[in-house]
Amino acid sequence: MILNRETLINLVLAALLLAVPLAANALGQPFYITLATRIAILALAATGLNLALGLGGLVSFGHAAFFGLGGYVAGILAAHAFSGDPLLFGLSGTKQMWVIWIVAVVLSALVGLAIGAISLRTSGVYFIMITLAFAQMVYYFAISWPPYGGEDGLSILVRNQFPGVNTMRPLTFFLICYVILLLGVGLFALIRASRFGSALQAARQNEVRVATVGIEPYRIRLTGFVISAMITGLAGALFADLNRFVSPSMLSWHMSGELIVLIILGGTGRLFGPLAGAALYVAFEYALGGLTERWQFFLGLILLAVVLFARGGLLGLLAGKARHG
Amino acid sequence: MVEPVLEISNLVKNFGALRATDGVTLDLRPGEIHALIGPNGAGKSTLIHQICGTLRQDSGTIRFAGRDIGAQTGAERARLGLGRTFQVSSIAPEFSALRNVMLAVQAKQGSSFRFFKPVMRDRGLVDTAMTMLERVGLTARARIPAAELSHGERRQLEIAMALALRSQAFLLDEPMAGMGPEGSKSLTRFLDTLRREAPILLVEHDMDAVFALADRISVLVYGRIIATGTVEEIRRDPAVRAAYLGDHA
Amino acid sequence: MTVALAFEQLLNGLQLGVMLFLMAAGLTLIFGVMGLINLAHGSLYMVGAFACAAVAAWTGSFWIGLVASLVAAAAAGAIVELVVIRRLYDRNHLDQVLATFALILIFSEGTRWLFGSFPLYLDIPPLLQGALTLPGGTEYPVYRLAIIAAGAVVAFGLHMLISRTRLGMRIRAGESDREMIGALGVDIRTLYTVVFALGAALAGFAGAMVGAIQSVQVGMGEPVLILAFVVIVIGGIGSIKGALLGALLVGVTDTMGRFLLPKLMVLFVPPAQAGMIGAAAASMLIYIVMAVILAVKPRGLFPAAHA
Amino acid sequence: EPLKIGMITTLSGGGAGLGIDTRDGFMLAIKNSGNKDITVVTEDDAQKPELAVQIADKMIQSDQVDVLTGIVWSNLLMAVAPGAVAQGKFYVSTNAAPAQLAGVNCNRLYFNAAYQNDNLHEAMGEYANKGFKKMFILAPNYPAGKDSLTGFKRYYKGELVSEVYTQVGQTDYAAEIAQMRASGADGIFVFLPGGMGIAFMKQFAQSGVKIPVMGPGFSFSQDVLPAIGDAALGAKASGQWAPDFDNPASKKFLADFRKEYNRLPSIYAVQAYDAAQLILSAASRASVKDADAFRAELLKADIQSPRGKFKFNTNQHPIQDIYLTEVVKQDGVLTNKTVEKIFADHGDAYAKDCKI
Amino acid sequence: MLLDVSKIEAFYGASQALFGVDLSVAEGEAVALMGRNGMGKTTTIRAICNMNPPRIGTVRLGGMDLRGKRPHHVARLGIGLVPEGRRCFPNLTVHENLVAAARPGKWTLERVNGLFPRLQERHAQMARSLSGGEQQMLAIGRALMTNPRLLILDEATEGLAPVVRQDIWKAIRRLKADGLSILVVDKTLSELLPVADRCVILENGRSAWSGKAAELTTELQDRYLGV
Ligand SMILES: Nc1ncnc2c1ncn2[C@@H]1O[C@H](COP(=O)(O)OP(=O)(O)OP(=O)(O)O)[C@@H](O)[C@H]1O
Ligand SMILES: Nc1ncnc2c1ncn2[C@@H]1O[C@H](COP(=O)(O)OP(=O)(O)OP(=O)(O)O)[C@@H](O)[C@H]1O
Ligand SMILES: [Mg+2]
Ligand SMILES: [Mg+2]
Repeated sequence: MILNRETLINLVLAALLLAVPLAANALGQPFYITLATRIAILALAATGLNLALGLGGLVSFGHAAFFGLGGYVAGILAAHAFSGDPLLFGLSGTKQMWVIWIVAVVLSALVGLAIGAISLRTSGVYFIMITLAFAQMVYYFAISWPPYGGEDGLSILVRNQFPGVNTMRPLTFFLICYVILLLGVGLFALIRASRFGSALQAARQNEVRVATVGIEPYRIRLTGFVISAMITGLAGALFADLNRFVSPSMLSWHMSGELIVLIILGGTGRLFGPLAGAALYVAFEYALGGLTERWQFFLGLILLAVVLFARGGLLGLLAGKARHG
Repeated sequence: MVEPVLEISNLVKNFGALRATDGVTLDLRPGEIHALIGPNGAGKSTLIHQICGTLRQDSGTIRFAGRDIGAQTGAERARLGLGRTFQVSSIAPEFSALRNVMLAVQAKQGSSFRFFKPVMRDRGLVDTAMTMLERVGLTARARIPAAELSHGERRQLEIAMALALRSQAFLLDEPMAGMGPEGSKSLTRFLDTLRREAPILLVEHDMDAVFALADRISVLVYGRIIATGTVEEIRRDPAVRAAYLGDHA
Repeated sequence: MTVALAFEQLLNGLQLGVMLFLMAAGLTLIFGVMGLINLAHGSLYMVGAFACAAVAAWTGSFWIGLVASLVAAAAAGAIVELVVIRRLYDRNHLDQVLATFALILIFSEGTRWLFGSFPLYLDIPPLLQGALTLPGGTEYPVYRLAIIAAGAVVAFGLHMLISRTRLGMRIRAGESDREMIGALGVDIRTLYTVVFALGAALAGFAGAMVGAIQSVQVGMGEPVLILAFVVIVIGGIGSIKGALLGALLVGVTDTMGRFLLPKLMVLFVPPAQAGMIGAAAASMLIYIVMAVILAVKPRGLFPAAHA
Repeated sequence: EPLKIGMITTLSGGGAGLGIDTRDGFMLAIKNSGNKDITVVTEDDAQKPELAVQIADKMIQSDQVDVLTGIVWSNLLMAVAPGAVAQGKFYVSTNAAPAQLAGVNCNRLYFNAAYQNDNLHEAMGEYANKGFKKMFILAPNYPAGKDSLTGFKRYYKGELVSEVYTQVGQTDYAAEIAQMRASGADGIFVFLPGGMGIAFMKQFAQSGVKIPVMGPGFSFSQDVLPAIGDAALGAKASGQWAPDFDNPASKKFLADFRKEYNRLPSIYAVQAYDAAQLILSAASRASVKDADAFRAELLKADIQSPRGKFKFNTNQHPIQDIYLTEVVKQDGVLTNKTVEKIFADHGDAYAKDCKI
Repeated sequence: MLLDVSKIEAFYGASQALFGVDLSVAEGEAVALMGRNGMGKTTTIRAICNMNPPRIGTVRLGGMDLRGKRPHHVARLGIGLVPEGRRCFPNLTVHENLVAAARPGKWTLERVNGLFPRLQERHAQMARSLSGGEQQMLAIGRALMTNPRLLILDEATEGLAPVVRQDIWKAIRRLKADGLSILVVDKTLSELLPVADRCVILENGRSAWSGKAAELTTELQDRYLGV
């Protein structure tokens, strides 16, 4: 296969994301590992959303619900494991990441199924708003529900464990996140090229056409939405472990908005769009935040410049228009 | 008499006070091209929409391939073998012509819930789609995004998609519209061969094509069929001349 | 609980509804009719409030401040349209999301840069101070009645503008096919700048009016943004009537929810928790209502005939 | 001996006023000390917990700070403090003081220089016992709001006619005000921080309801008073400090602050000023590298606080006097006047749970 | 010459669609623009209206160079466009579609309604729900309401019933007799040729032939149009 430009850029991005923490580790600058981990996790969350939004055209303004759900799964299971109090049905909490991941993914799928089943009756802006409505319900619930900290959130005192490694080491945890990100992106790539992906993308472009060839757009979209929720939920669990803390702000509409922004910034529907977007956003947030207290002003200007002058986001700028074979 | 493939009886559709189809009864027999003509706004497209399930009829029945499909969704009817084209082309604009057709092929071949195998590496899918494009003469344009196709080419693409569904019946809503004289002629020839595959309900204002192709013609005026008959009968029918043909005959 | 109190709460709900409509009015124009996703609506609202507060403090007159709020917001709107939005009409909706998200950051920090980090003082004008005794004996603040009046006037004016004037037709036509309306000889570019500025001015007007009874501070536009979208979407995009009714529904639901749900919860849980649980339910209520409405009527309560 | 302090506070968005007063009060003390060994790095958390965590990580791992401080909000503090102390850093809180960190989850490296969240509400509860038979109490529906009403109820002995929780970020209070009017209460206690309080007070003033309003000090502090305007006149509040305090430290602080920043300081500035004084005093006598020694010096609280008396409880939270203040207008400027002392040497209810 | 197009070249993004088109329409003249599918007829029209401004070459209307003028300006100079695919405003009623961009002149609502009584019957209906033919009538009526000097019809009879087409051709003849200049694209030669004074044929984005309608022999038709 010939390397086209986008593939090349993608490889460079993936390599960079790996190289920076390795270098930081060697130089004894663990903070940059943390930063890279954050990028990887946000990119994973956005990759999930990208499946719904980029491929399916389902602009979910409520993906923070899944992100936060994943986060709370990690937080709550860990808290119960710590305190020893049993959870529902006498089950106990756990500090094993992989168990947490499975629970987060399954719960996200279920919640995604419920939200999607109702939301997908609407379309366009109505869809944006109904997904927002669901996320807001979860948000307000979390804020005012005392057992798990309400607005104060929930601390995970010690990062959850993964068999055979020490997750408290920043580099180890980064590598876990990095591998999961690559798996997520790989899944995205497979799905995009598959029959299901074709149908999903076609449903975005022309719903009537899809129905006319005999494919139910609703089912395709619902499936896409659920898969998307699962990936974002998993990212949420990782995010909680990164911060060792989970709070309703993971569920807020700002978070949903930020995920959307990451995608557009990187390039909607592009394989590595979320990663490019997350890297750019986090890097600017970090760099500007250190420079000036007016950093949000300049962040705004930069985002604006990207929309106005880089059509199709960062990848659009670097790799040109997306092709659909 | 052979069993009709498609049988519509007493189909009624109201838009508020407007009765767009007013008790239409019509059938489509194997191997035939049944033309449906009528003035603008007579309800032809509305009728097609109801048959395909894009619109739900208020009353009346639609039988297709021996069963009542009046309650099924559009997608289900398509899977049963109703292939259609739209009066205004309806395609997935970002996909290439090829992937548009592949979408139809994959729908025909079975489930769209396959998540891992890349479609472009699926020879069966690609080759079948290419065959369809070849049949409508779009081979050279296969890799062009559908948005960049000219008007006429999009119409051909739609037909290729209907073909790919291996439909039991074709419902074509003004396929000639926007085709140049040459295009119309070749499409006419093409439809003439297509009828061997499945019967066609043809809505068309291009009378040259209709007269050349139709086995039977029904004339819809204000939501009602006012006449059904052979080309000659219809050409001679004074009511049809007044309502529709004018001095074209 | 007395009947009089329940009645007063209903009135409060309606009043909140009209206030929400006023806050959503500019967005109805920009988003509902022009079809532009403008996340910076809340920022324009904030600009109006700040302009009013600053000018009122400087001149001592709320009314001059109010005029200033219109001018400042309209100017901000026009600049935003000319510099940013204009380039995005033929783009994906998502680009509008990103651009206007960026504008929120710029506006918020820009405002803080200009006015500092502390909330500003803005009081209602002496003319509208005090309370009025309504039939039935309830006292009701005059200013709130003034907001109701302003909301009603804006609703009526917008409705006429959109559905009865050629300008309205052209805006709607531009929404569905900008190129075509241009090809028919309408200078849609300038028209859209003007309409955007008008929408911005309405946002600014609401900011000044409502700001006088709230806190004039950076970030004040954010809750407004979400509520305004909720209101418009519940009502049905593109319809002024829908937006108004949507706003009233949200206002009454929210007020009555806040008022009644804690009382209702007492029946099920100990009173100490009833307040909290009731309040939690109340804060979720409008979103629940919205989700139910959209699930049943996917295009809102009153889908605009022309949307 | 060099000492590096990381200040994470809110410098942008709606809550920026609090963060700016925090920073300014803190830096004033640093500047006054003339201590050149101390460096302070400041960053904006934009009031987002995740961002605060990121900055804390950066300050600890990259900037190698020794002490963290500055967070205004409880939920951000809960995100940052446990992790920071787990990594062996001191945290000195300038404001936020959630119950958890005062009680079971207290930590040797965590100090609070402000108060415990409940303190001011407790004081109002105590004050309300005198002359208010029926109280209407109200707070937003989130942990700080619940703590507030819990604190109030801990001391208030009269009848509660109503206990209302509002939505976080609510801007319209017509419904609640109507309930107040109808409740028959003779006093109202509200805890509505920031913009919520401003909106409430303005709307309350217009409603024509004449029941006296009281609240915790920061509801009528200098950052919000100008925005509320005359609607705040007469409101009673509780505080550990008011600008009219008649002690040399307070006078100096007030004069220095006004000279430096040309405005009146709020309570946040005082708290941060004291936090800085505490760190300075400890740093002048012990090395921060020797955590035990540094901690011991901090615990001595050997500073001249504008608040007057100030010492640490066993849970490393303040024991201090709490006063009743009233909003008055002086020379055309709204400010708080001290009325009386409510509590002397007041600690908090959670210290007993703290096992250090 | 009312309209004078010389050597224009136009692009869609990077891909060139016109490679040098020459065309002119005199005052009161009806010119047919012809060519197979995809040869550039629509693109030429878009270029004239500056909806897709030519990168090279000039377009003059009544002697005025249209370079750099925005489409609405071009329209106000007197071009009325009936675009390919109708493009009625779906969210406006029939009546609103007609009056939204109307400019004063001979053509009034009454006259248009007289020309297409069907539109009068449907005046309060949303254009989205009109039948295809009704939309076509609406698009023509809408262009006429701007009272143009030059009417451009891109496949204006597509999808119309024979009786209506005859009406429309009749109307076009009448418009021409009124002195209106017309540039028309249509595929039905039998109807087009009697109306057209001159024909211009495009092939692969170039003007390949132009001349009097009568000179368009069957060989030429076969060569360029595939009839
Ligand atoms: N959704 C709708 N609401 C109201 N009226 C409608 C709707 N859809 C169609 N109509 C009306 O129903 C009538 C029939 O429309 P239809 O599109 O079926 O006509 P048609 O026979 O296909 O005409 P044409 O040949 O011009 O395409 C028209 O008068 C049209 O205006
Ligand atoms: N939006 C577009 N983007 C890219 N290429 C385009 C676009 N529209 C048209 N083209 C190309 O430009 C060429 C000329 O197209 P045009 O639409 O002008 O042809 P036409 O003569 O009007 O054809 P028809 O008779 O089918 O309408 C075609 O090759 C077409 O593929
Ligand atoms: Mg039709
Ligand atoms: Mg064309």
